[in-house]
Order: sequence, then structure tokens, then C-alpha cells
Amino acid sequence: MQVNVIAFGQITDITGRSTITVNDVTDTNELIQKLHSLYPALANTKYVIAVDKQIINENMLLENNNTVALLPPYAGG
Amino acid sequence: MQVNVIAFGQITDITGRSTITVNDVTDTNELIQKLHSLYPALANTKYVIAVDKQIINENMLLENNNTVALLPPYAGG
Amino acid sequence: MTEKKLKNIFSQGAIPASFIAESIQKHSSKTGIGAHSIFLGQVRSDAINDKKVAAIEYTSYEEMALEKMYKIREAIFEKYDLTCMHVHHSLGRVEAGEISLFVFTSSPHRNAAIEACNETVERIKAELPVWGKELFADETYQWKENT
Amino acid sequence: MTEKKLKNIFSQGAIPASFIAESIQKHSSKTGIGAHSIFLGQVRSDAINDKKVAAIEYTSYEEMALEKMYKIREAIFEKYDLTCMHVHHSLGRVEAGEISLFVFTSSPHRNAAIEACNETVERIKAELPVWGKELFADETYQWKENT
Repeated sequence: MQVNVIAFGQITDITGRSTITVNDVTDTNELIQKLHSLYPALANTKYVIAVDKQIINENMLLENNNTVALLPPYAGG
Repeated sequence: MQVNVIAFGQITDITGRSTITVNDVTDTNELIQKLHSLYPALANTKYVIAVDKQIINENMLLENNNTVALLPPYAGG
Repeated sequence: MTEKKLKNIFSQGAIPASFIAESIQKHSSKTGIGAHSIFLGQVRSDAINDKKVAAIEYTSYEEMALEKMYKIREAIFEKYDLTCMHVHHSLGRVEAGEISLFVFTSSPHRNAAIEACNETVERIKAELPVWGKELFADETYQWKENT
Repeated sequence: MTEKKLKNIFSQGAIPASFIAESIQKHSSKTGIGAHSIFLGQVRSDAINDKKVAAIEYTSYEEMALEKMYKIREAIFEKYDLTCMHVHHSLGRVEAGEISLFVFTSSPHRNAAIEACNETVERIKAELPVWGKELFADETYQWKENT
């Protein structure tokens, strides 16, 4: 199973790239753990995650080809 | 003694003119009485008066060459 | 109050969109500004007893209006952190669909710009001696009343 | 939600004053309109530790932003008596002094236009996934934070 992670704003300073493919994660908690071990600075960064453009606040099971976005605080306008 | 009266908006429909010279009035109450006798429809019209551009709410003594404006409700914008 | 202190806000006829654009453009050199708030009053073609308003003819007691506008401007600058404020009001005939009032406030931050603009519009409508004759296509008219 | 329902709000670079004028001009045929309210966000040259912001580079999660904007628009039209609403947001580099956000609401009456504009601006700033990189003249940068 494969999940597509996309990073925005200041998160891209940490990941160094805007898209990351992550394999073998079953839910968002597991995904976040994996990302934090890949990019330790994420742990000190404020962000929310959206699965297929919907912001989620609790752990959620992931499906193959879900797109998970890492969204730091918005700064539009 | 002479007072210059200027009419605006719907008041000009009643007076038929925008400037009226009124002689021999000592205060604004007397002026209004005189105007109402000249133009009876004024009595049924909503307006305030300004003496030399200052709106007044009470009777006021007039001086020679004062300008008294008859101001119906504002409709700017 | 000396005459030269009073900024004229009146001009004949409708306020063109190009004038508004120029006014916005002029603020690009003021790089401390973060927010602009603009209010535009447009002549509405109200239907009254089956007749439609074709235009409004505006008149004003100009000298008094400019003194009053000066006081409103002073009070607004006192109350809000504004970089600048511009007010333009039409006199004479303005067709339905055209702009007759343009209020433009700018500030480092949006709340000041927005609140100052709103308050200025309210005060203009309530306090400036301006009248509008609503002209119908058949050459009859009625006097506009602000709500 | 089908893709074709989503109105694009994004365009590359600053929003020119001439574009704003054209947008205003287009409303002259809508003679039921009595009031327009416009908010413009301008890139502010903030001084941060002796360095001045020269420009902001905007990025967005566009697909999500357009879906969110669709919902905001629906809610605003539900709540206020609006004739129309237009929203434009810059992407890419916008220099200090240039316009990056243009929100434009129109209504028969001023209260609806003004309140709808304010609420839309607040919701855009709070809910649209947009980021701004504040670029200094020396090529360093920091990430913008909305207050």
C-alpha cells in the first residue's frame, strides 16, 4: 500500500521536497510517526493534515493512493 | 436687517427658488413663521435649519447678512 | 477653519472606474499599507409604482458639506490607525449603474481599514447635506430618501 | 463535488489596478446593485530585524483551496442578500506595494455588501490553504504568519 504525502509552506524547508511517497502505513498515526522519524524537525512544527483534501483531527485508516497533505498555518491574503 | 435664506432638495419644490431674501426678522423663530406664511407647504415638510452652516435646534438671534439654510433629510451616497 | 484646509470631495457626474484604478495604483509606493477597504455607491434602478429610476441628480450645500467632511475625517483619523483616506461624491446627473460615492481607506492592518471605511460611509450618509432627485424615464421625479 | 463547479480564484503575480477597474465596470449593467464593498490586500514592506520585506511568494494547495472557497461562497450567499461576489488571490511573487488579494461583493444595499465582504476576507485568511514566503532583499526569507 502506498500513500502520497505532499508538503506545503515551511514544511518543505524540513522535507526538502514537496512530494514524498510512503509505503506500508495503515493509518495516519503510523504515517506521522514514520514522517517524524524521517524528518525529526517536524515534531517541533505546527501543522495539520488533510487526507484527500479533508482536514482530519483524529487517527484515520489510510487506503491505497490516499493523498495526505501536511499543512502549516495558513497565511493567505 | 437682511437675512439670506437658501433652500435645498425638496424644499426648492415648495419655494420655487433656491435663494430668498428676508427682511426685518430678529430671530430664527420669526424667520420660520415668515417663511411658513409665504410657503404654507413648508409646515408639512421635514427639515432642519443651519445658520451660517451650523445646524441649530433652538431659537437663535439673527444678525445682518446671516445665511440660513433649509435642509430636508439628507440623501447622499 | 481656513478655506484651504478643506479638501474638495465633489465632482460633476459619475465616478469612472478608471479613476478608482488610478487611485488604487497611487498607493503602491506606500509600502507600509497592508489593507485597503473601498466602498462604492452605485445608482440603483429602483422600481417605484411601475416606473424605474433612470438616474439621480445630486445637489449639495457644498460649503457646509466640506466643513462637515473635514470634521468626519479628523474624527476617523483620531480613532483608527489609518495611512490615508479618500472620499469622492458625485454632483449632477449620475445614470443608473454608475458610481456616485467612492470611499477608500488604507491601513497597515485590515481591521482599521475596514472599520474606518464603514464608519465613514455611515457618517457621510447621515451627516453630509446632499440630496438626490430620482429621475424617471418619463421626466417625472421623486426625492431620494436614505434608509 | 464536480470539478466544473469550482471557480478559479488564483492567478500568477500581482493583481493589477486595471483588472480591478474592469471588474467594477462590468457591474454597471447590473442596475439592481446599490453598493459594492471591496477589500484589497497589499504586500506590506515590514521591517524584521532591520531587513525589509521586498516581496511575498505565495503558494497554495490549490485543489483544496478551491473546494474550500466554493463552500465559503455558498455560505456567504446563503447568509447575505448578495448580487455577486468575486475573489482573486495571487500565487507566485508579488512585490511590496502590489495587490495580492481582491474580494468584491455587491448587493442592493450596503450592509449586506459590507458584511459579506468582511466575513469573506476573514474566512479566506483563516480557511484557505495558502502560504507566503516573505522575501528580503538579501535573498533570505521567512514564512508569513497571519494575525
